[in-house]
Amino acid sequence: MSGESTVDLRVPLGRGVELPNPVGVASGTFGYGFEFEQLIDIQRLGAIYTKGTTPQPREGNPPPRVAETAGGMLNSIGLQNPGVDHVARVYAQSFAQWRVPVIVNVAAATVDEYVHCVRVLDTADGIAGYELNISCPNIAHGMDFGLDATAAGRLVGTVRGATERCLVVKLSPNVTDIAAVARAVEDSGADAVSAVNTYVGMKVHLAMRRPVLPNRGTGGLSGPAIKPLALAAVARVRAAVRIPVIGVGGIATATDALEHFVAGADAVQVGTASFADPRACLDILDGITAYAQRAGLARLTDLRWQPAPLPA
Amino acid sequence: MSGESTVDLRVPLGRGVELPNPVGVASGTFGYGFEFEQLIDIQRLGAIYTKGTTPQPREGNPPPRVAETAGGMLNSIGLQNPGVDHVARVYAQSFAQWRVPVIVNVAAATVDEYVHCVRVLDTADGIAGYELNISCPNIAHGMDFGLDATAAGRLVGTVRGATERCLVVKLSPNVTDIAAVARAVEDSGADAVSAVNTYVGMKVHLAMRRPVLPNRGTGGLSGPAIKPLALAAVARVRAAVRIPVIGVGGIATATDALEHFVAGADAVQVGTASFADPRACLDILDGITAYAQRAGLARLTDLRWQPAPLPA
Amino acid sequence: MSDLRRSRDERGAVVRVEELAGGLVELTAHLPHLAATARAGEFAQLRCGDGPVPLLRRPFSVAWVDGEHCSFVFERVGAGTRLLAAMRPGDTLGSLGPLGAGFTLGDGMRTVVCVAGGLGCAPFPLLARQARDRGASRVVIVHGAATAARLYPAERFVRGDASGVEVVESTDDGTRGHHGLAVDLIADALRGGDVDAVYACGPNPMLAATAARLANTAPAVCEVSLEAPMGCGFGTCLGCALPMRRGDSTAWALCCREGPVMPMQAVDWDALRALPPAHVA
Amino acid sequence: MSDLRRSRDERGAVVRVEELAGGLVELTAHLPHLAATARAGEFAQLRCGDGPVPLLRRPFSVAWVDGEHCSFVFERVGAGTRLLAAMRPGDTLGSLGPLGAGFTLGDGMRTVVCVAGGLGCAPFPLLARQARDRGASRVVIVHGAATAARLYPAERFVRGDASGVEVVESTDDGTRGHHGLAVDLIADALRGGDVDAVYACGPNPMLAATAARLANTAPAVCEVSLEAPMGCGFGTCLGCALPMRRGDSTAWALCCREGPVMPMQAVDWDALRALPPAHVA
Ligand SMILES: Cc1cc2nc3c(=O)[nH]c(=O)nc-3n(C[C@H](O)[C@H](O)[C@H](O)COP(=O)(O)OP(=O)(O)OC[C@H]3O[C@@H](n4cnc5c(N)ncnc54)[C@H](O)[C@@H]3O)c2cc1C
Ligand SMILES: Cc1cc2nc3c(=O)[nH]c(=O)nc-3n(C[C@H](O)[C@H](O)[C@H](O)COP(=O)(O)OP(=O)(O)OC[C@H]3O[C@@H](n4cnc5c(N)ncnc54)[C@H](O)[C@@H]3O)c2cc1C
Ligand SMILES: Cc1cc2nc3c(=O)[nH]c(=O)nc-3n(C[C@H](O)[C@H](O)[C@H](O)COP(=O)(O)O)c2cc1C
Ligand SMILES: Cc1cc2nc3c(=O)[nH]c(=O)nc-3n(C[C@H](O)[C@H](O)[C@H](O)COP(=O)(O)O)c2cc1C
Ligand code: FES
Ligand code: FES
Repeated sequence: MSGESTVDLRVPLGRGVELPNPVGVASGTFGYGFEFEQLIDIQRLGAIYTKGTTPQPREGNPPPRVAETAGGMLNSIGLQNPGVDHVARVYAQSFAQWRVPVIVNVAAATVDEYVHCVRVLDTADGIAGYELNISCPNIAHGMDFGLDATAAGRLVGTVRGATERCLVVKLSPNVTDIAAVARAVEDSGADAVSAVNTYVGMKVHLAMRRPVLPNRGTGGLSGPAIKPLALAAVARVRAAVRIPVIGVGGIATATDALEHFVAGADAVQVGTASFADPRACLDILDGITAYAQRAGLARLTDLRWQPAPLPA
Repeated sequence: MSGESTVDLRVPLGRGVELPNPVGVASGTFGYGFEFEQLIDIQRLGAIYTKGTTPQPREGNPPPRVAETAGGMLNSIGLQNPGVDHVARVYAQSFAQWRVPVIVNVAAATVDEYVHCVRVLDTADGIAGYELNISCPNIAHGMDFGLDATAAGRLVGTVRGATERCLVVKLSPNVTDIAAVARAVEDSGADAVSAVNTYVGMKVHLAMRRPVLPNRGTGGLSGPAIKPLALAAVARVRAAVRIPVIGVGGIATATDALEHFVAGADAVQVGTASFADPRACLDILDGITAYAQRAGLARLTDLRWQPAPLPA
Repeated sequence: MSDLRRSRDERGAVVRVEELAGGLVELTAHLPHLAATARAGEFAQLRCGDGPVPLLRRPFSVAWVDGEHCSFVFERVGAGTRLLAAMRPGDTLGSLGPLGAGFTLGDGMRTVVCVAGGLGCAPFPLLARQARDRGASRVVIVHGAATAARLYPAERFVRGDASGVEVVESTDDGTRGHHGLAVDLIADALRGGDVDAVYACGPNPMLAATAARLANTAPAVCEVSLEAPMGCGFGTCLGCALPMRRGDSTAWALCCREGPVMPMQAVDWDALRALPPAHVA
Repeated sequence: MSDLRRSRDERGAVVRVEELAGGLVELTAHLPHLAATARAGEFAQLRCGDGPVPLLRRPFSVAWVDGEHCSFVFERVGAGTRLLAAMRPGDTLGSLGPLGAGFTLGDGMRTVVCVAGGLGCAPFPLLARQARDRGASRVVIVHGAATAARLYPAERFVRGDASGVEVVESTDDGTRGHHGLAVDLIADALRGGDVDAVYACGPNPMLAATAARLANTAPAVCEVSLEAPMGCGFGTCLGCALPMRRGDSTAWALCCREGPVMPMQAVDWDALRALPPAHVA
């Protein structure tokens, strides 16, 4: 209960990458940091996970691309991004000046494309690691790897052979057995997993008698509505792997973040909450630090729930 | 735009069962109708899907059994019910007096147990059909069949051989490919499918550093939060089968119900909404009827979205 | 088992929101059906806000009835109670009630003793009234709270007509009345020997202690009002299970239909104490 | 591209909520930063309620600035606008702004013409003021609505100082002004030949028609303010794509950063018209 800070916020993520604190910002909700840099002190963050970056530049999907639901939002951005070359050549120069670790979220359609992206990015400084996005619901084949443990394992194994940098794998929750995918990517050399990406959802435009979002009519659901689903997924993944688990989904307050630690997270990402409140990530960092100090925690992972072993 | 009713609300469900209208009430949110009978005119409903009924009486799970989340609720009731014998012997006598069709939701752990339940219930009058619950997240083995298309198909095939009554299969959304399960049960003789049951979720009790709900800490998420997920699931199932699809998930208003019709439903079930507003199901019936009349619809399924065929 | 035919979903105007000391709030609304039918210990499911958050109604004891108006007493513990406390006169309150089984009030009772811990005060203004209406000559209300400011004002227990009602107070910190727990005062209240009923409402540890004190020397009627998180409030969701004794094991009873008022000796106190607190911070 | 360093997340007290005719609402709050920095056509992301529903902020043009106060004009179309309209003086309004690229106001402009359809009136009170501050001698506001009651009151366009501002009205049903569309009045407004800019805001079909009328005889500056559903409002979510012409094809521009004000001839009007309306009933 003393005012002295005894909590150790650092998160070793693997391959020599150590996050200064566990509060990162989720891919696709923070761009490449350049807008937020003008709004808040991004250097205080634990990590920036960039927008999903693809081999070629992408224009993204036709509008509308976002739609609100009860306690959540759907997005179908379609991975609009400037492509891996631009990120390596231009953006990474800024990353190299920053104190905050930047982890580039990489999305692609084939194993070769993932390898290509990582190779290009490996040539640039200022990149702490990669988050392999095998779980994007908004492009064709975006989830192919994320829905199949065997394919995911093969992909990660190959990418592991191509880079020495830290590899985080972003898991899709749209599966029967997220634990199996997590185990497969751990076995193939992933340094950490992040859970979860968005859930496939639909909003209907009644007057038009069709979905609001274009193409297949679906988008990815995020926000407070999915927090209970994400917490269940994190707990399940936690029980399946030994590598760090980065909890993502519905985190808008310090309490939400702490709940992810109870469920089993080693670090967290703040996503949708940054839209309505650009300072949310920093407030969460301050909030969990204060909580840890009040509670006399040595590490935030001390909060972790240890479920009793289940009868088989 | 005339005041005259031209809309045909009836829903042929198969095996001679015709629902008088498409608005039913979801299993586990309406008991066996006896409480609501004291509160509203249940005879106006399209159908009552009863609480999940098991071979033996069940006491249910230890408390707490319900927990609220943003726009949703988690439940872990654990299928508390008086058992199939009591339902067949006692409750069915009331059902037989009612105008509203009663469809008994049946839950069990093995194929033999499902067959047993159906055989016992077949001896009673007043039961229009069965909803096979292969998707309960709150008991051991509750979802085993719902998560595996092959197992689901086999189960439904066997039950189909045991009863002449209408068979609805309640699908689990906690799967990679809900369409595959839907196709499997259609191929095995299901007359209709209902989509969806609850999503596996967790609420955390931060002060106690554990989940709120007992046992594995998880429960089933329902309510407005899941509407976008349910709509996406209904659209996906609709595209996969020809039998009627009963839309369930997050329906609290007539607009919500109409959205399920756009996504592909032939009928709907009102679940969690009945808790905060016992009249919700009747208000929804009145609301969609008025809407259909205003819009000059011959059938509610005229609202259905026909997605353009996707490039393979 | 409560009779749902007595319940009605009604909407009425808020007429008063009173901020009492210590964070207590008393909300009064025009709810004629509830006012005409509620019995002490029964509750209403109140709609808090009109969005999907909070999704479910919240259960509150009917604290007082005055003509066509009903009052509820609560404090801000979460989103629902904060929304209720923020209501202003003229706003519309939705109430489904009365619900549940209230306290057993027999005819011709002599003295009845109420044990009220903290917000467990809520059902007792109405009980004090209705017990006397049924002929009870004396109502002793033993009311404890953490500190003086958090005591429900004694005059609110006895409004209308104070005759025959005694309020005995205790505070954990000794800032008013007995310095200690409300249960300490029970023995005194029972002295005299004409006590026909003990009714208790408050935190589970207090209720368990009350039950323990009364284990041997219990009057005919000994009842506690319990809480459980509720999905519906009317017996359908099966969400509000409470642990009751059945022989040597535990059986579940529905707080909203068999309760919230239960015979003290029927409760499985050990199992109840093991439950997490309903309120999740 | 807008400069986010100018934007601030501030919270201020609501001072006035005015119910105008025809369902229009004007909300005024103490937002000193926004008041000091907003340029006509820029917008603020307003927090509606404080629960998770609505989850996202809502974009509103800054309609007027008076000292440290800003006003917004809107109608109740959904949950967010209903919550805003229900605010009372003293409540706290959260605003992130100014955001986006506003209208281009050059120095030494002579006449500027504003075409305002329905709630497209919102940016023009501030524009009329700022254009004259920048030296424009004449501001003609062509304002159309479905019916007289839904016209934004002409005096609100010219508040502070009416000199040099003319409001010309039209209604679809002929209940006031020209019986027909606002676009019918553009040709008249352009007569005289000293028009340096046309600014338009309103429903997409009206904007498309305005662009078509001006295709040949356009003044130097011809701009429209467009709408798109927004996730963030500051260029991060990439949610607010608008279709712009790029050669023969369509490219996406961000409404919140490259817009909401766009050069009329840069917009891909066919693609825009094909989009579903942003408001989902
Ligand atoms: C029969 C009954 C009568 C009650 N009467 C009163 C009363 O007269 N005065 C009073 O102050 N309180 C009373 N309570 C408790 C009251 O219902 C809770 O304080 C209230 O639900 C909290 O809602 P919230 O949204 O503010 O809190 P939150 O903690 O945010 O609510 C989250 C969820 O937990 C549930 N919950 C939280 N606390 C409790 C609790 N103590 N009991 C049951 N569920 C809870 C809520 O209903 C909700 O579903 C009663 C409870 C029951 C069961
Ligand atoms: C740059 C900009 C400036 C605007 N200025 C004004 C103004 O000054 N006055 C005014 O009345 N309206 C203005 N709008 C439209 C206004 O933002 C919407 O009316 C409002 O968001 C509706 O919110 P709701 O919750 O009431 O409606 P709902 O339909 O329930 O909102 C659901 C979702 O759709 C979005 N949405 C709904 N309608 C629109 C719309 N027309 N444009 C963009 N998103 C929409 C909402 O933001 C929300 O995310 C502006 C829009 C933009 C993009
Ligand atoms: C607008 C938007 C765009 C997103 N883009 C990406 C992306 O490019 N790559 C990715 O891995 N996840 C992406 N996500 C998913 C988020 O990183 C995160 O996993 C998800 O939103 C759940 O967290 P939240 O509930 O905190 O938002 C995106 C989410 C949103 C809302
Ligand atoms: C308290 C509760 C109990 C439920 N019990 C059952 C059940 O016994 N069998 C079943 O198939 N579904 C059960 N369900 C799931 C509902 O029937 C429905 O599929 C789900 O709640 C989604 O619909 P909703 O969002 O409208 O509630 C239950 C849901 C709730 C909330
Ligand atoms: S609260 Fe639903 S059964 Fe008691
Ligand atoms: S609204 Fe997010 S980028 Fe424009």
